[in-house]
Amino acid sequence: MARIGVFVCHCGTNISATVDVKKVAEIAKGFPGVKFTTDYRYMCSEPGQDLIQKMVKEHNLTRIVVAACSPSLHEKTFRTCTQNAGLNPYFFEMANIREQCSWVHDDREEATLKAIDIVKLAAAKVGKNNPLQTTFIPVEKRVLIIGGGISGIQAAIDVAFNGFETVIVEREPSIGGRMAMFDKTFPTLDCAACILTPKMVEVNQSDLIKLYTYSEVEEVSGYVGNFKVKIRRKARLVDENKCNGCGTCWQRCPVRLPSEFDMNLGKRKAIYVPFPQAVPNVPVIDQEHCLYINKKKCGICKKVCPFEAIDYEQKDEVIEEKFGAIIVATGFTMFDHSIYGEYGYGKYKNVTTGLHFERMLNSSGPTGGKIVRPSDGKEAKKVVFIQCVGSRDEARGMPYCSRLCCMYTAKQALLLKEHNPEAEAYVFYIDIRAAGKNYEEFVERVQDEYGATYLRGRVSKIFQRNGRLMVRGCDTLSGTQIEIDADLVVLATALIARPDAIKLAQMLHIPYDQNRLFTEAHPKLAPVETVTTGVFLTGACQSPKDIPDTVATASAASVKACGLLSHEKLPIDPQIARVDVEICSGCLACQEVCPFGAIEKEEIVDRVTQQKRWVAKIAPSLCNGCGACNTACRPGAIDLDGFTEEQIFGQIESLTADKGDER
Amino acid sequence: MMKVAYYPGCSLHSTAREYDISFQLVCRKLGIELQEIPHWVCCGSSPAHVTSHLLSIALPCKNLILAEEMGLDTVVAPCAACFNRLKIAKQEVAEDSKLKKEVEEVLGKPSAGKIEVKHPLQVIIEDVGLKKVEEMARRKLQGLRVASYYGCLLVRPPSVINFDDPEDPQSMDNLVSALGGEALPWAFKTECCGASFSLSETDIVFELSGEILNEALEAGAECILVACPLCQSNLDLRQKGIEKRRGKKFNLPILYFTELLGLALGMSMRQLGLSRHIVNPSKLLERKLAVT
Amino acid sequence: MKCSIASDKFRRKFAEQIEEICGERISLCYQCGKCSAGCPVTYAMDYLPSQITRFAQLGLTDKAMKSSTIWICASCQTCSVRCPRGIDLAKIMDALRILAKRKGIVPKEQIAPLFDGIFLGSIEKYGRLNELSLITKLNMASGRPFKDVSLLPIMLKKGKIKLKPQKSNPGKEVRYLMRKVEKLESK
Amino acid sequence: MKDNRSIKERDLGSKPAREKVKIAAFLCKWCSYAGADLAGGSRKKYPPNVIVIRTPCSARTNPLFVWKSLEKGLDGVLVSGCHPGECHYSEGNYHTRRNFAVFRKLLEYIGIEPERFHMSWVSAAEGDKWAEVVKDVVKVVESAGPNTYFSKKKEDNG
Ligand SMILES: Cc1cc2nc3c(=O)[nH]c(=O)nc-3n(C[C@H](O)[C@H](O)[C@H](O)COP(=O)(O)OP(=O)(O)OC[C@H]3O[C@@H](n4cnc5c(N)ncnc54)[C@H](O)[C@@H]3O)c2cc1C
Ligand SMILES: Cc1cc2nc3c(=O)[nH]c(=O)nc-3n(C[C@H](O)[C@H](O)[C@H](O)COP(=O)(O)OP(=O)(O)OC[C@H]3O[C@@H](n4cnc5c(N)ncnc54)[C@H](O)[C@@H]3O)c2cc1C
Ligand code: SF4
Ligand code: SF4
Ligand code: SF4
Ligand code: SF4
Ligand code: SF4
Ligand code: SF4
Ligand code: SF4
Ligand code: SF4
Repeated sequence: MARIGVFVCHCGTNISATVDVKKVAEIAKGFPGVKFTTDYRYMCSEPGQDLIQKMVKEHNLTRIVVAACSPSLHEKTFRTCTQNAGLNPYFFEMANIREQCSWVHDDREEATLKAIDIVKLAAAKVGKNNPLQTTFIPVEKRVLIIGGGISGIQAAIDVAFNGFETVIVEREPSIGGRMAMFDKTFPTLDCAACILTPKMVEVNQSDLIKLYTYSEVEEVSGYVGNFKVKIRRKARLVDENKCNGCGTCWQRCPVRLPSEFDMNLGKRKAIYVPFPQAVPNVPVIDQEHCLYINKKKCGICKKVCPFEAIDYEQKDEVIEEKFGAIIVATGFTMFDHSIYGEYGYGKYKNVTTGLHFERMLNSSGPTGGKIVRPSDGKEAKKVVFIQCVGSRDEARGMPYCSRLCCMYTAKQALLLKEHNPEAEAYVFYIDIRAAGKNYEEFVERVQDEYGATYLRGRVSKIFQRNGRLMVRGCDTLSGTQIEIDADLVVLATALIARPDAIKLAQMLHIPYDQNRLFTEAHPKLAPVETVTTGVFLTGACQSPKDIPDTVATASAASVKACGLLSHEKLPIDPQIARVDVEICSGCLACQEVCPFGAIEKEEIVDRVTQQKRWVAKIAPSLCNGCGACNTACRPGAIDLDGFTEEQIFGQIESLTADKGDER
Repeated sequence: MMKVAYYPGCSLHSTAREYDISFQLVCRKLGIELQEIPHWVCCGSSPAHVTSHLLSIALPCKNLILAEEMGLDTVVAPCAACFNRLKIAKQEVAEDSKLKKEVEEVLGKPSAGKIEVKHPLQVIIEDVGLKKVEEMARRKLQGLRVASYYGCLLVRPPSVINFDDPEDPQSMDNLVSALGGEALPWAFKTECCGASFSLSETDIVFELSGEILNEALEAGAECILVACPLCQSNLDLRQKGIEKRRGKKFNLPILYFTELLGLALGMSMRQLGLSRHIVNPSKLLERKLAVT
Repeated sequence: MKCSIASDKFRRKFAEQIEEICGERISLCYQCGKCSAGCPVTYAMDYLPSQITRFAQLGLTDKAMKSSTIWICASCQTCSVRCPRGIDLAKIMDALRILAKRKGIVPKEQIAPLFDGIFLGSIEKYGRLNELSLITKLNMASGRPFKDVSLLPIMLKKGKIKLKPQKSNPGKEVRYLMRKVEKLESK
Repeated sequence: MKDNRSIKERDLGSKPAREKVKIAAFLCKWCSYAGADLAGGSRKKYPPNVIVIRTPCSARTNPLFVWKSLEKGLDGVLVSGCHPGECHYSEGNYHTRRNFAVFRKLLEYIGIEPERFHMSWVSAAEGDKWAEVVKDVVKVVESAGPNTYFSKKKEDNG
């Protein structure tokens, strides 16, 4: 039989002013199992904690109840104290008579009665606590980074700097992400390649960073410290070890295709590197369009390669590796504006997006840095930029503001003027959101120094007349409707989650919001963590971010990951579910509801029948102790330590124990 | 044989007789029996909805009840404005129980809920099908360059109408293509023609309809195809005035899609009442289709 | 001219009135101006459609109801189908017209409300529209007796206008119906 | 009238025992419990009739707990968790909603007043809302009066 001690705290007058603490202590003496009660001014103070330890010895107490503040404040304190008193730290319960009693009630008598009930609940529960041991698991000292954009690259460099090994898995043939497509970047206008390329090279040369490009994560199992990850390395048909990137092959390949990297404004070959500074500088063969693969013709690349690097027989390869932590850096994609009939359903060639414009600005891009009309290649002199396309549009787009399109539009208007001072730039905006360091100043410069014309209003219609685009907008500031005939329209389309975001989230057991953006553990205080311990977020996969924000979160995520890896072993909370295999019927209803995939089936030999049968098995390191399985299990085979059925039923009964009295 | 209730609306009995005539002829040919709703009343059009919301719902509802009392499950309304008002009334009553109660109080009858409201275009595209139309056609439109003009009320609001696209509708264009004509892509298919301002704010009609005629001409149209008597009247009746104000000749016949369909099905201009148009289409049609 | 903004309570009441009539919430509008950008008749309006919602939001009810905008609006719904907040502005225009008529602040120079009245008068009488009487009455009432007269001969010739009104029997029923609507609404 | 307090407890006060309902509330520790803490931190006042039982997640709250509470004579039960889509365990509260949708029907079926069972979604940031929820729930349960469903049954049977 448990011997319970109850310690009622005054918290100065925070509790004692409203709750008669002495009365509470007195009445608690009569609760089942309670052998000692007292009240004290400040339980969490050193003398208060000493008091507990002393009384445990003096009265042979085996369980402790502290009636004081919220467990979120001091549960940990008193667990440690309980442990120091020589008891199992889980032989302790807290009765919250401050936040949920003395602070919210005025009537002293009512508050005291309620406090008594609260202590009664805790006493009823603590007697049935199981001794729990914190367990430790070893840590695999490697980090997986999914996505090789600027966020993945920065994270890899930071993790490597801390001395840990990392692997970048990038879906495309080269790392670099969106940033590699740009010419210059706001607000400082440094050339994107100049600041990105050195980082890409650093990644390539680091001994601690392994690059799996043209690869994808296929399956993730395990848990923090011990993730097991299956990675598909798609067949490049080019041997990475032999190729030295001389380019002979793609110069000679006869197949010309639109280049995705160039937003279809330029061409690539069937064997190609997406852009000249690609890392690794090894081409891939586009199997869908290669003549040899499809018709067994051609085969030129193999013939001309001086290093015999071409291997048409290469197959996809799936490898499995172990990691201690995972950083998700999969970035974003662009909203498809072709849903807007009023903007021509994507039919007008000269209605382009910000990314098209970036490629045109780029001097190594498809137009050699000239701003042209895609319809006829003629120089575009009058350019209309439209902001917020697909953003801030609850009706048909995304409800949120994409955060950086105001800035990249300003940048593009500026660069247009720099490329061609004769050109005219018109920007339709609703609000200018330029809250970063030097951002407002930048936008001002674009208007003042570069003479871009800003018009406040959303555009309602774009249509074609005599080969020119007619843009029908409005300037609400002057109260006039405005029609502009333009050579080129550039839509600042919303940044949105990638189409496969949900698949990845499910693989990693991380939540996502209604916009399919990955959700951080806490928006302010844990912005790069997820609720799945060991999985971190960086960059635009979490919300639209510009490069400064992306790099900052990359460094933050790598600090968090390295922090985990710096431990030899990690503790796990023992308040988790456990299965009684005697009772388990093997229905696996529990498996269906577990949000963490912590339940697997296991074959056992039945004790009675000696037959083999299936039962549920819980992986302690994956279980987060939510208790969903517990509720789902009909035979009652699962229980949750710290919140067992017996404890909760006991609590309920304690609340009504004296009910018979009045009859 | 398909049997539907017919709600002609005020215009088809007056300014748009030829729409009435051609629609009825085409239906007969395609095996659709039209039964005019006995004692139907005006739908209230825009004067009702800018005066009293309840009235603007009650008037169409009255007609829906009359149609349902005929024991038919579909009512067809060729005027886009009537079609729009009937559909809106049906939906609003279905979604708003308070309104429904009020309407029933006014009408002294339970409101109709089952009957489906369709526009003739919908009947041709969805019920008859372009394939059948194509098979039955006896004349090809021989590359006649047609700008299809839908107006605003036929496809808006999409949540209520639920037919074709609100910005770039295609049903008439598909019909034209199926009949061998050239359906011109252009951007003013659903721009407003001035609609109900024909008599009150005629200047607005001159301006808006003028833009539409101009855009159609620029797109290379030889004629404009319409599916609404208000559109037709604004573009046809006011065309001379627009020409004068703009100092530009359009000479664009404004045809109902039922007329063009009738011609393709082998009917004559006289049968279809084409002489009633202000901008005379006979020269164009004689030249292009060799019809009389 | 300086305007003082109406009190919070007043504004809320006005917004509720509009919502009551047409089910639309003016507070949703964030003044992006897309409605005004696409409206085909802004050139003839004194204020942009988006300015009308702004007046309504600020409780500047007179400014909204006395504007020519609400009478010039052609109910084409271009604004409604494109609004990023899903606001059916055409319906709000209706609501403002209804409120203005109720309050009796219809500007004299506006012909559209005259037209509405005569139109409804016609269907009250005949159950259906009589175009000829509509045209003549409107011309008289708006002081433009000879407007469109030149079109009459050709319209008669082409059978576009009938001299005799088309009459449907339930003309009486429409009268009865309109009376009931009036009674219900005055409650 | 029935009073849910023990004799010993009632001795405490001089006030006459008045009709008072007692309600058990099952709160998930991440959201609603933290929301209730916040209500305390900001000194929001609400009636004392609700006694909180802390759970890891609303999904842990087995409908049987509610059943037991009512059977044992508590006058009302409240289950509260994170808002849909914000569950700490990503989807626990969806299970909760599903479980209790069925359970509510069952209560109705056997004739327990629907006023006795409540669900709410209160986030860690919604201290005010927690206070409001308690006020509302207490009011509604009070309208149903003391829970005599099971005690009557017992009397009927013996
Ligand atoms: C038009 C435009 C102009 C811009 N201009 C500027 C500017 O001037 N200054 C500025 O600061 N910011 C600018 N930005 C913002 C900038 O693009 C982003 O801040 C940055 O690209 C975010 O980097 P990221 O690594 O998070 O995402 P990304 O760049 O999208 O990189 C993600 C990478 O992950 C890979 N990936 C995705 N899914 C998977 C998967 N499942 N498995 C493996 N790999 C995957 C992708 O292939 C990609 O390489 C601009 C954005 C746009 C759209
Ligand atoms: C009115 C207002 C409301 C806000 N509301 C929100 C909100 O709702 N949500 C939100 O996310 N953000 C909010 N913020 C922003 C928030 O305050 C900041 O993000 C945050 O405080 C920044 O934290 P910090 O540690 O960088 O700086 P600080 O909070 O300023 O802390 C800096 C500390 O350094 C100490 N210090 C300074 N110099 C020295 C020195 N030389 N030696 C030793 N110590 C030094 C200071 O005493 C201080 O304690 C708000 C800001 C304001 C002004
Ligand atoms: S234990 Fe909690 S209630 Fe007691 S003194 Fe410390 S903070 Fe206050
Ligand atoms: S495959 Fe061969 S030819 Fe092509 S780049 Fe590599 S080494 Fe050069
Ligand atoms: S074999 Fe394929 S990739 Fe190689 S050169 Fe020919 S078409 Fe190009
Ligand atoms: S950042 Fe600017 S352009 Fe982009 S959605 Fe926000 S307000 Fe619109
Ligand atoms: S739900 Fe219960 S009985 Fe079914 S498999 Fe899980 S633990 Fe076993
Ligand atoms: S307690 Fe929650 S996390 Fe643990 S096994 Fe059960 S359902 Fe999964
Ligand atoms: S389009 Fe909609 S949100 Fe924008 S100003 Fe007009 S009514 Fe307001
Ligand atoms: S409905 Fe009225 S306000 Fe809206 S676009 Fe048409 S005319 Fe303009």
